[in-house]
Amino acid sequence: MNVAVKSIQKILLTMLLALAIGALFILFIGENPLEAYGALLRGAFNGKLKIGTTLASFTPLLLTSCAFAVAAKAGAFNVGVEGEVFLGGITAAYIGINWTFLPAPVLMIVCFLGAMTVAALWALIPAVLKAYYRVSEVCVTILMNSVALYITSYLVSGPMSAGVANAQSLPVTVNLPQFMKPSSVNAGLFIALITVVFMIWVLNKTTFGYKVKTVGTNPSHAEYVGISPKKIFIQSMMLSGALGGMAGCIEVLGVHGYFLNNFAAGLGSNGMLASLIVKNNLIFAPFMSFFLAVLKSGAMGMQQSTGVPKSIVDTITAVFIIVATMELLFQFKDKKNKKEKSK
Amino acid sequence: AKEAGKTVEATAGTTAKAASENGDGKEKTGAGKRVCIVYSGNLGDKSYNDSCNEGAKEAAADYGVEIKNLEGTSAEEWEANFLSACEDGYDLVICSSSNFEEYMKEHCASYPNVKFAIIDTTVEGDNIVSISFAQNQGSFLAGAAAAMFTQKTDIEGVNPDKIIGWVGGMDIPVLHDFFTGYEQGAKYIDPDIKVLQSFAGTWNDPLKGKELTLAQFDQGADIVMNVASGTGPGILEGAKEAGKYAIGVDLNQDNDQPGSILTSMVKRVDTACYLAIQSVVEGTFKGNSTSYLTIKEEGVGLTDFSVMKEHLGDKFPEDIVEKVKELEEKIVSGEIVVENYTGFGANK
Amino acid sequence: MSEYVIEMKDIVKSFGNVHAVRNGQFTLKKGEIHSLIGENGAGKSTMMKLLYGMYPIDDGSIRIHGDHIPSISPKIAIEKGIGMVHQEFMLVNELTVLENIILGFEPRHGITIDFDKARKTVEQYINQYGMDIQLGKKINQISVGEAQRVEIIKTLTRGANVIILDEPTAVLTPQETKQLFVILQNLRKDGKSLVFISHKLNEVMEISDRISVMRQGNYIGSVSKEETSPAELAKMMIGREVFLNIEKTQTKPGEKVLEVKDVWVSGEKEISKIRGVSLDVRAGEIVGIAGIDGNGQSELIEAIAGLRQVEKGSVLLDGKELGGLSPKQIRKAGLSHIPEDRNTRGLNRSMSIKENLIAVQVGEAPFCKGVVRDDKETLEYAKQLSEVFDIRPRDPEISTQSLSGGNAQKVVVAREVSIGGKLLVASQPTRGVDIGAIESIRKILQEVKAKGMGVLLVSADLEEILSLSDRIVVMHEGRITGRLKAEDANEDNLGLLMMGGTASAEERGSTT
Amino acid sequence: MDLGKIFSVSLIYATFRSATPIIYAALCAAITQQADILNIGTEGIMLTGAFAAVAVSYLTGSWLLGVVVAMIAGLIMAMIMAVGHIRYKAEICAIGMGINLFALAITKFLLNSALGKSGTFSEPGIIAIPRVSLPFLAKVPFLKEIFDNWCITEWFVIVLIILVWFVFYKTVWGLRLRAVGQFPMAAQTAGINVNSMKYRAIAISGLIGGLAGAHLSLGYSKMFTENMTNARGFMGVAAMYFGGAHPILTAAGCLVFGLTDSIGARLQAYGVPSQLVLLMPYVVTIATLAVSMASKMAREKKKKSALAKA
Ligand SMILES: Nc1ncnc2c1ncn2[C@@H]1O[C@H](COP(=O)(O)OP(=O)(O)OP(=O)(O)O)[C@@H](O)[C@H]1O
Ligand SMILES: Nc1ncnc2c1ncn2[C@@H]1O[C@H](COP(=O)(O)OP(=O)(O)OP(=O)(O)O)[C@@H](O)[C@H]1O
Ligand SMILES: [Mg+2]
Ligand SMILES: [Mg+2]
Repeated sequence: MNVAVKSIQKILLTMLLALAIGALFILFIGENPLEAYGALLRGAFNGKLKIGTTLASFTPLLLTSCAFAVAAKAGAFNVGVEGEVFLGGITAAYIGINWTFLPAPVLMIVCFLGAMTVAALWALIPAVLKAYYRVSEVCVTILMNSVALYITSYLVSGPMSAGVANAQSLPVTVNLPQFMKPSSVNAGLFIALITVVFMIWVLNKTTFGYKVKTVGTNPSHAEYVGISPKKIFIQSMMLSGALGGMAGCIEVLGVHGYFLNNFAAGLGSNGMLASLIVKNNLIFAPFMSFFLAVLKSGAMGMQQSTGVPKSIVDTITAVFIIVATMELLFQFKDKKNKKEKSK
Repeated sequence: AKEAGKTVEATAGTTAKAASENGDGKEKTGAGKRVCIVYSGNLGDKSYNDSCNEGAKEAAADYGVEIKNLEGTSAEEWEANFLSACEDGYDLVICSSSNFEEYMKEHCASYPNVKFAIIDTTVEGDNIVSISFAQNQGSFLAGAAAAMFTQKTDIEGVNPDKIIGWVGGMDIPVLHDFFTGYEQGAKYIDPDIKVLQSFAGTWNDPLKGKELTLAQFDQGADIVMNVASGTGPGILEGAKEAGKYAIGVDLNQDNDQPGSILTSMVKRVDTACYLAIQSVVEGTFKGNSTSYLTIKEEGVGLTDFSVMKEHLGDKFPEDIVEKVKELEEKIVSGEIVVENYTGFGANK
Repeated sequence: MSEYVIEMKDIVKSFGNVHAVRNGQFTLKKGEIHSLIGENGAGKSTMMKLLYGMYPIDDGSIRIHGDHIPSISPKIAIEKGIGMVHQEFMLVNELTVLENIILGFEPRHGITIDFDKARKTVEQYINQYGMDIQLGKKINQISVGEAQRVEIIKTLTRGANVIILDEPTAVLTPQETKQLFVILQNLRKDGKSLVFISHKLNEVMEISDRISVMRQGNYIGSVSKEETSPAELAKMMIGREVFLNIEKTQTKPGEKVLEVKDVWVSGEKEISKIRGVSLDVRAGEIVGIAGIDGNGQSELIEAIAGLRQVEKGSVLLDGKELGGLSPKQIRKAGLSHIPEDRNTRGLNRSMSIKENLIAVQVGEAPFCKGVVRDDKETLEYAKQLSEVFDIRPRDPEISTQSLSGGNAQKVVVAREVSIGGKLLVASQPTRGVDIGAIESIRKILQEVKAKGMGVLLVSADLEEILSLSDRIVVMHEGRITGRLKAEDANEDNLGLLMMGGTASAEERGSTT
Repeated sequence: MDLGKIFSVSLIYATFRSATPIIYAALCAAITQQADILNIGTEGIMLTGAFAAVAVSYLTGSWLLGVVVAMIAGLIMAMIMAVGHIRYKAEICAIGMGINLFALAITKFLLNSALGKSGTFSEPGIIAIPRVSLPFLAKVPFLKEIFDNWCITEWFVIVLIILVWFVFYKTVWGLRLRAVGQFPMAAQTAGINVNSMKYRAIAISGLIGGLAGAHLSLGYSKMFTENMTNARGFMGVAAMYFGGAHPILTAAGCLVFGLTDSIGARLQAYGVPSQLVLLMPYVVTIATLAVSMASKMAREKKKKSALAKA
């Protein structure tokens, strides 16, 4: 059977199953599942604000899922995307606030470059430890996320504090234009989309992509044909970091307009989730990110407009995700095919 | 730089208690009014957010207004919830914490028909009322009480060291406003008192709070003030477990670990919330007004020590209660000026 | 009771679109050694894996001792007395030899392992068959030959009376093969039935009672040893005559392309550390390194290729010092390298033939424009190489995952000899490859030499060393124990040197 | 700064106390890791256990029952993961993260609906895991101070570390488990059912994860709070990597973290910016790991060197 039809079928059946399990929960607390699901859809898509909100939460996920996948292609399990988002964000904020001697368009570009550079350097640490000392990058990146959080938290409640009730920085002087107001979706969406398309192109069409794939699938072979696994591993971790940093920069310049303490909580892990569900396939990852963004804003919508408590909404979201991870419907099809063949 | 001499609303003088007395016997004038409260966290922290929710519930009971609570744990959710509340035609949107400050500045003007209230900070706007608290004053009393208590060596668990503790949640400016008052209060009683300060770095890890509290006890403190929202229950439990003492915050937490909590520094978030709803129901809502609830307005203060009194019996040091009363008066009269952390205070 | 211990009838097995076995027939009599031969990818391993229950069969029937077994798993197979020594050793590196042997059948002491009892049982078998095995070592510390014996002991301790050996000799030296054959003969004497898979027809002729031939998943026929000859078997296997003894082309050696001067290299094991080795290779000659596997040959090759650090001494390629150069720079300097392990080093099994063929030229013209890869050029080039080197199937787009051993090896060889370097290092170039492929790979090595490349050949197969090399050096425990001209070498004197025996003073290499 | 007050005897217990939940979590992760399964779901399993323990202890008044039910709850969560991963081919880390989200939501939901509370549940009716002092230690002056009044689950974690070590390296099951993790094909050819081993590993991991949760809510504290694990499960995974899934090295990693954490808790009082103190345990753990790996590599390199005297 056609692969595309098959995957669509899989997705639809997965959704149905998840919806059915979710419905049980909703019935259990005595609400109407249809109404709740209606609210979920409305929450994600009804009107400019909701669509905008969905797109706004889609934007960073696009980049963080891509960041995770890029590292995974080289064989790294980069849990540290979240920390990279934080550091990218704080750098963008620092530059955006202080380097006002630059003309706005240049400043904007410098913000991006700075954010990506700092985040890439941050990712360099676990990469080097792994490549040269075989220190597990999973361990180091989990720990480094907390470090990144505390560093940024220190900066915005200390040296970079805006002096208001919250731990946040002064506003940046350049902003990515927002559209679909009042939601905070902004030009970052397009930057992210273009970046992801570019990354797909890089990994599939360029020499670098070939090298990454080689290192990720067989480092020993890579070394033998003259591709340095260490170098490529480090480069893709840094690339991954840069993508995370870019997400942070977009959040600061596009969404908040300043650095807000702990703003990236969950952005890294959700991106990682999106990427993992599709087994780090860069082409599917954006769709999964979108699905997660829809779930997220739909869940908020459900809370906003029905009596379904947030815990139920979150439970249903989790069930959706668990079901989505399973490839069972694929398997089901394969088995059936085989049976038909052997007959 | 804000202009000085801003009006401190007199209406704030009414406390929630007084207000609810007024409310009694009234018909539900607020029926049909819809109020949305957006939280920067979840309900159930037994502290700040719950206090706010309590005020809302009281108002709902008194006026029959419809309340919608929107919880959110990330900045993204806060903004989305806030905007959704703006759009969904509520009469009043209450932003429960300073986390909403920027969103209000950005969006409130676009919704001239919606009334907004923000608690714990000040935002200007024709359709906004702001209510904040002199947490430094309340903390001053708590610090004074703690400083006296730590020297009552006849009470079990109290050591002769002149050391008291303070554990906060996240290290953010508003918490430093608490600490400033707390330290000042302690030193006022005895300049030799040493105040230990720790931050858990999180609002919702009671175990971390407990660990920090136990560490402060190890270092000689015997009473620790909790300013940590969801991290707080751990602080209180730590006191109980170590056989030492704690001071609660926001809500009256004296009964959470009875016998281990000297008093609670109550911050009447419930009053603030109640007042905001009341003003909308009664039509007294006046945009661009700021209320700064101090001891005078009973916006902050200590609980009446009754739980502790019951627990300690004869050993209960009555002088603390008296001293606290005295200090209260001195603060109200202006004899004692409690310092603020930069960026806080009535004229902020 | 049937006369056969094993009967496999009308077996069919496919993996996706690959029809590994179309019409498989196999029978095994009690107490016989039955060889199964065929080209790479003929389906030999698959047949035996099916018997061992590693995958379910699509169709056909399997009888063991006359009983029809409807569905079989390794556990059932083991219970029925079947043991299998797999082509790739099924040994867990991080565990000790003893732990590997008892895995799955551990003698117990409550919930703990009764290591004493285990050791006793295993030692009993070791003594019975006179094998040399150190039970306490970890797998990554023992030689391939020893690992092979561990695998055999493993089947014996589990009470196997049918033992399948899938290409057991591919990695062994002649001496080790001889030892193995003694063991196999002993096993047969004890009434065990053996299945022997090999690509070496002389071995097959030496050891078997009966021989079955497969081709492209089909059963071709069975013959008894007395009634056949290597030539006939080869013909049955590939349908034509094969000539393995290639006429050596005589060329005049030119300049030194490789000089290894007193090189010291770290090793995985004590005996594989290279301690002061010197040798050189001239353009237009083949220098063979003979030696028992694991005596430092791999380390030496890796050091030359820049994959392992040279701790002392120097390596010059075409006069250029290689010390401190990266593998890529060394390749640029003129190195071609056929590695001993095609599966992890030589190929990237998750990529296509096409991609593997240009693996060392990624990022070089004409396979890319700027940073972008040029798919068209790559495909053109790959098609051409597939044609020249007879890589089957002929479609360069398919994954190397499903290639048979011989064709996989041809991909490596094709890539390495087509980049036109100055020196070709060929490590075990025909290991585990069928005779058709052996023939063509050996021919290619001769051609390469004729074109003026220097070739450094490492092989555990003495016959290969003798038939290809112009000069031979022998390695033992990381040192060179002898240097011989091809004319002076024979299996006997080489074998002696390989075991560490001393050669006469003139033959011995000086280290400076 | 008063060093005596920081490095006091109580620091030892504090270190151990704050490391214990992470040790439990790390053991939970180590068991599946030996079968080559990365248990990212540790966090969720633990959280479920924490909730179940408190709920059952409160409702029945028995801490033991609470612990048992917590372990069963952990088991259930783990089995969802196992079936999803083995039977339905879910990416193990993806479904693990799904489990974490699910645990977070479902415990909150049950807290609201079954116990009628939100946020924190800390009723006096919760019966905590008892604390005991070992009588023979009570006589030794220095040890007495350290080992005074430990929670049963704190004692037990020591037993568990040794037990897990024993199971991994001394038992039949452990041998098979490691074989499955290191070379599944070899295990299969040895007649071992690889999938059933994986199921069992995940199941046991679930039991330990549940116990980890029970310790958190009934031993370390006496309450349940939403998300009370607060990334301790992830820390456990990190510690498991720190020790290469070896129970003793893993526990050592946890103790390094616990020690710096406890020193930090004492240092904060001296006006060091809180964030800098809070990030210290993470940095120290990374540094320790990096140094130990680097020296291990140096040793290996020396061992392999041809220049070394044999
Ligand atoms: N697990 C598998 N998945 C896909 N294809 C397979 C698998 N196992 C074997 N094949 C394919 O089946 C065919 C037969 O393989 P098999 O291993 O039986 O050959 P063989 O006769 O043992 O060859 P060799 O002499 O190289 O060992 C080959 O084309 C091989 O690529
Ligand atoms: N599980 C599998 N999935 C896909 N392909 C497989 C699988 N197992 C084996 N193959 C492929 O089938 C082929 C035959 O397998 P086999 O183990 O007999 O190796 P081979 O062809 O004899 O190669 P070699 O002689 O180099 O070991 C190999 O090319 C191998 O890559
Ligand atoms: Mg084979
Ligand atoms: Mg083969």
